[in-house]
This record gives sequence, structure tokens and C-alpha cells, in this order.
Amino acid sequence: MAVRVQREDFDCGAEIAALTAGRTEIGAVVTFSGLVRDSGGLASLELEHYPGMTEKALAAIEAEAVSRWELQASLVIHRYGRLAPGDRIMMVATASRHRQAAFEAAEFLMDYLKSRAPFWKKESGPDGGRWVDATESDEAALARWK
Amino acid sequence: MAVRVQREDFDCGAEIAALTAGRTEIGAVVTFSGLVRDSGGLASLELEHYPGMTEKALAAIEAEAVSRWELQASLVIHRYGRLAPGDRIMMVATASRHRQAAFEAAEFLMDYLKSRAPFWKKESGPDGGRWVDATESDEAALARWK
Amino acid sequence: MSELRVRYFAWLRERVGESSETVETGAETVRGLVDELSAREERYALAFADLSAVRVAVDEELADLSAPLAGVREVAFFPPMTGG
Amino acid sequence: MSELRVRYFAWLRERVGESSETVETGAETVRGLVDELSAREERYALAFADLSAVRVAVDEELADLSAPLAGVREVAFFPPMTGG
Repeated sequence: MAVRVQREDFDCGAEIAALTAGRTEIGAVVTFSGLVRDSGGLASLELEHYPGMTEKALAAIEAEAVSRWELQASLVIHRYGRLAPGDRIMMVATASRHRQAAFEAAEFLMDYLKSRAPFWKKESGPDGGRWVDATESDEAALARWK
Repeated sequence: MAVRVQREDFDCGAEIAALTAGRTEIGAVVTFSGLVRDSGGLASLELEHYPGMTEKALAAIEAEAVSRWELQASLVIHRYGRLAPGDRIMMVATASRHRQAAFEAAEFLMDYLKSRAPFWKKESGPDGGRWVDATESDEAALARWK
Repeated sequence: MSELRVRYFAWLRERVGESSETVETGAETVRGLVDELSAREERYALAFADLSAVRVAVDEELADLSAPLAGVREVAFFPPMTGG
Repeated sequence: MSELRVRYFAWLRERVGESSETVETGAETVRGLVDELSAREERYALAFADLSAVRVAVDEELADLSAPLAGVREVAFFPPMTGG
């Protein structure tokens, strides 16, 4: 169970390997990776966050996932700073005996992280900068976990 | 969109990187990795498959996923042969603009692969060999995709 | 009479004692083939004793016991699949 | 009167023109603080013009406008979060 907030890139495969090393009771690992998506003319993406609160919010979300599903291991990594199209933004990984728990917990982590962790995205392109709006569907996604 | 059936191990991180390289329209990548789980005294797991049919069955399952969700890329790798506890058995990866499609398609691939791809597992332990039974829950998992 | 390749996997392979064989058969369906083989030797009768635990593929496509054998090259018998 | 650290993120930071400041306030709730700041200078009034688009954290925990300020060290204002 770990949370990391960092400027540096990370290696999904190495993270999965570290999560599961020597853990033969794990049968299923689900990962989600978020990438900087260019829907047209994106030059860069600036990720701002709230140091201190970010780590606490992510740890609270992860603790909630651990209380709801039987997880052998979990991990949340989220970057901040300036990123280019195609760059990795974040990943979550969940490891469990069976696939159902791993899938559900990963989706739960993503849904909460999207609208409850203090990150904000500003896109820069040819027309200047634009703060990415939160979407109603992200807020609505939380309803299924109540 | 690719399917590989192989004896050799694979590298999840390298597979994700290859899937998304230069693809800036991808925002979300979900992976599932299946590992050899030891629920007590497992010495090895032998994975038998039906060469020829396996590739066709996996390709058909993947084609169905691609027809149901808007995927930018997908991958199924499944190993066969003798594996040890903790070894990787298989992975699926799905890449999409948004997380919902990537999650759903990965779960769909896993549900179908579990009970529609011709693989069979034999566990070897101190009491000899035992063919792993299919579970009713695996068959039931298909119902939600009808 | 036609000639078929018949394949067996997992515990069906172990009970029959072959992974693959060529069979001369007059059966019109997979079920007819099962009956013919079961009548032929005890090991087949044992392998096919509980058909609810047997799955079938015809020319590498999942099928069922009522599938016709006309024009078919290969039939495979195996237990429910356990991939993933 | 008490002394608070007030932080701003994303476009709230840009509109206020500060990422962090120390504020002397007599307000009893976050809403009172918003009103005080908005009355003080135009840039605050602009930043807080649409409170439905503003989220609040009190001592690094999500809160709402009615949250009391007694004993609080830090209040943060920001738009809805867009992580992931």
C-alpha cells in the first residue's frame, strides 16, 4: 500500500514487478495508466497540485479501497509539473487473489482520484493556456460506490 | 490489436510502452496480469492449450471487444507450458481515449478469455497433479456482457 | 465412412491416452462419434462418462454434441476451459 | 481576530495573483472569509464571483463554505479537481 507524488516519470513494468515480487498469493494485478492525450494542438500540460494535501487525499482514497476489497497490494503514483503529449501522468495498481477485486478496486481508485485528489491541469496550445474543466461524468462516476 | 500465445515470459512495462508509443490520442491504458497463485503447496502449474484454435479464439474475443468499445489499441498475451508460483501467466492491455472504455474492454477480454479460450491448468504439488476446475462464477461472469 | 482427426486435451487426453488420432467413422454428429468411440473401447467410455463435463470444438470452433460431421476435418474434446 | 494561511490553486491562484498569503480575519466560517476578502479587493471579488465553481479545503481536508474557522491554520480555495 503506497502513494507517491512526484515530478519524475515512472516505469509501469518495474512497479508491477516490485508490487508482486515474492508474493505468490497474488493471482491478479490490474493497472491503470493515464497519459497526456492530445485532442488537437496540445503543446504541453501543466499539472498543479496541493503539496501535503495531495498525499493525504491519495492515502485516504487508497485506505478506503483497502477497506472495501481484499487487496494484497496497491499503489498510486501521480506526477506533477510540465508534461508533453503522450507522457505518463499517473498510474494505479491493485493486486488481489482474484480478478474481480483487483478490477473493482482499480476503478474505485481512479474514480475518486479524478475528483477528490487536489490536482489541476492546464493545457497550453497555439491559443494560449486553458484550465481543464472537471466533467459531470467524473462526479457522477462516484455515485456507484456510495 | 494483437494476440500472442507463447511459452516465453513477457515484460508488462515494455508491452504497454510499445502499445502506446507515439499514440498521443490515447488517454487511458488498463492492464490485467494473471500470475500463478499458490494457495498452498503448489510446486508448478502446467498450462496446456490447443494450438491453432487458441489463437483464433483469442483473436475472435479481441475482435468482439474492438467492436463494442472505442479502443485505440489492445493486446492479449497468454503463455503455455510449465510455470512456477508467482510467474506471469498472461496479460491483456486496452488503450482508449477515456478510462471507462479501457476498463470495460479489459474486463470483457478477461471474462471471455477465462472460459472461451482453450487453455487448461494442471497444478502439481506434494499430493500429485490436479486439473483446475472451471468455476461457476467464471461462467456466470459472461452474463453481464450479453 | 469418413476420416477425422480427433484431439483430446487435459484430463480427456489422459483418460483416452492419446492427444490426437485419426478415426474412421460413419457417425453423422459429434454425439454419434462419442457413442461409436465409447462402444469401441473402455477408455473412451470412461472419458465420455459424464458428457456435462465435456466441451467440443469442430474445426477449431466451439460447438456442441449435435454438430454435424459432414465436411469436418477435426473434432476436439476437452473439459471446460480454465485460461487467464 | 486570528491569523490564517490562505492558499489558492489553478485559476483561483491566477485571479487572486497569489499562491499563498497570511490573512488577519475575524470571520467565523469559510464563507465569512470569502465575504471579507471579496469586500477588501476587486481581485478577490472576481475570483469568488461564482462560488459554485470553487472548492474549499480546511487544514488540508475537503470542506465546505460553512466550515468553522476556529482553530484552523490553513484554508485553500481551488476549482473542482481534475487529476488522473
